[in-house]
Amino acid sequence: MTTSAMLILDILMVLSLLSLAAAALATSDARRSVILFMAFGLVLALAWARLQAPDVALAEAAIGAGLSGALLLAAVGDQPRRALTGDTKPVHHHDHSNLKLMLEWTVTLLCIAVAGALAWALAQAFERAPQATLAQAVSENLATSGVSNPVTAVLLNFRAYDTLLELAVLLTAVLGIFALGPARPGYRTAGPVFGGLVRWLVPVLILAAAYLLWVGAHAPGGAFQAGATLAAAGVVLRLAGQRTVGLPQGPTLHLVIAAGVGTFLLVGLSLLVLGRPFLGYPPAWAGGLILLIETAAMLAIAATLVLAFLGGRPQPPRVNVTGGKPPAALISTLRPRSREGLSGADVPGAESHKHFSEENRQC
Amino acid sequence: MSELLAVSALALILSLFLGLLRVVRGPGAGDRMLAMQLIGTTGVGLLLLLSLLLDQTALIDVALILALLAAVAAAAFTGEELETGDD
Amino acid sequence: MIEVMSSLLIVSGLGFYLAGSIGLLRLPDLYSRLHALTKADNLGLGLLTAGLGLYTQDLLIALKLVLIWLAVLAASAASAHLIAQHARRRETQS
Amino acid sequence: MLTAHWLYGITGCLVVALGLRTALLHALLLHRLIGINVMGAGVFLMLIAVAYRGPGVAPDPVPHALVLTGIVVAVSATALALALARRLTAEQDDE
Repeated sequence: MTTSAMLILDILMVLSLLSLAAAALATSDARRSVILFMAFGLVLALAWARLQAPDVALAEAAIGAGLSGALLLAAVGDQPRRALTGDTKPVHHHDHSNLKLMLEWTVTLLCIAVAGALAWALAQAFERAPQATLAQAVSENLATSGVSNPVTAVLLNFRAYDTLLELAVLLTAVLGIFALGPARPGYRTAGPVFGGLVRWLVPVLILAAAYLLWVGAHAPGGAFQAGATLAAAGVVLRLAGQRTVGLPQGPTLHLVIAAGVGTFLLVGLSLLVLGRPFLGYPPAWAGGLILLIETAAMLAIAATLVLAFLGGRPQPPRVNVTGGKPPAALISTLRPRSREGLSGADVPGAESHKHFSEENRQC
Repeated sequence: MSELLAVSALALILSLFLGLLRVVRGPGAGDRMLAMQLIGTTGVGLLLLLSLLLDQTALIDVALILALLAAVAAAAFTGEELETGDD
Repeated sequence: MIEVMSSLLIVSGLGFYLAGSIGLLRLPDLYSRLHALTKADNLGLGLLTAGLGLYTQDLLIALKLVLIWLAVLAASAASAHLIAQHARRRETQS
Repeated sequence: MLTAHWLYGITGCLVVALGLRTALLHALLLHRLIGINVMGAGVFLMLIAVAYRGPGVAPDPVPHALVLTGIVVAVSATALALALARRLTAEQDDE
């Protein structure tokens, strides 16, 4: 009874995943596509839970079902008509319909071939999975790792190199976003209902982030999930019309962004000086060192994701009572700023729009 | 009792599937987002059931995060961005 | 006895869930769907968490379940309002 | 239950194909980005399916860790791509 119920549940879940992916990709309306993608992320989080991957489910619930949707929705709202519809490939021309059809078929066949190859690889993996030596190695060495959650042990001890490099990737992404120009203009000040929501949601999100960071040592959770949850608090503040969303300004912000990689490297190099291998924690210290690194990583990840939502270098809050400037002014300041690269967040002459009580305006 | 939990989980995913139909059908973005709220709450229920069924207490934490982030998604959908040419 | 109670609570919760989903599908427009969703859905989760809390007999887990229910209650009330307001604003504009 | 990992694994393969097709063919940048993200999700499904060992057995934590980092990297890469797209539009509008 239980097993057949689970089988039907699995089939329904797989069907929803496939149909949501197909629906999200089939529509040409950007907003619809994003909402369907968010639904896809939500069902994906349920699938991770079903496949006994609660760590991944936590990250997906925070990112797939929430943050990446917010990111994409902001991009859709950006410039409704032109922004993401501007580039047209030859594929799109009508006079080449024959060529287009041929190309479409070729690509479709290619994709089917890719799916076939992946299925073959999957079969190979399933054949060898039961004698996976890595899983054994993890469970054998878990006692010396300083934590009892095997996923955290892999991320921050056994494969700490990977995580260090991943944090470097995040740092690179945020530097790239910084180099591309100033942040989006921001949001209207929240109305009473939204304000009420923000008033309890933000503290609860921050608490949940702290909880996930702490619990990650012995149960599903950790720096990534905590960082994403903390970032959600920043995103909500931003949506409610706050400009700085609690991020520090200037050099402190740079310090926070680099905190993950920095702490990781510092710990690794100190161990090297003490005669241990790079990031080879002494078992007695491992728990403490992992918590230290995770705390720094959480802050860096949260700052990175919030900055990703801002979509550029945050503007110092400067009062400009005369109201904003025409769009040309904003765009023309894009260029010189980007050449300055990463010389600091306190760029002089940054145009800032301070908006007062925009609540009643229609857009 | 575990049979009841399994059948309940099945009922919930059916309910979720119905909600997904509304997400796919629309017609407006608001309708889709409303349906997203419903499948979010259904997902929370399903995670709670699965946590007992699979004996994984951590899934309760996942349910909490999902519940909180559903509100973030709704806020992201309704937040009115200031356009550059707005003022 | 407790098991029977919790089973009853869980099953009635499921009833509300299904009612909410069917309402979402069958009701004609966004505003009436709002109605079906917010009431049935929250009640559904409430009964479900009550049933599961009784079933686990673990105070800490039961507390967490109550917390989740409260969070969903507050969040879905606010987000339903926001979505309806958003839709209405779009309507009055065009 | 030996079928669950096959079910999700094959779904992963199909999802990769769907995402890849859109990433290659679609005319709009946002859709291509979503296609790439869907493709990533398909790969994650395959990895988690390989890690799954059936009910009551602890799954392999290594693919879980891989997917966890993958999710975070995917979202930050998407953010970078969106920032690039925004800048691109601003440049085009300027001309």
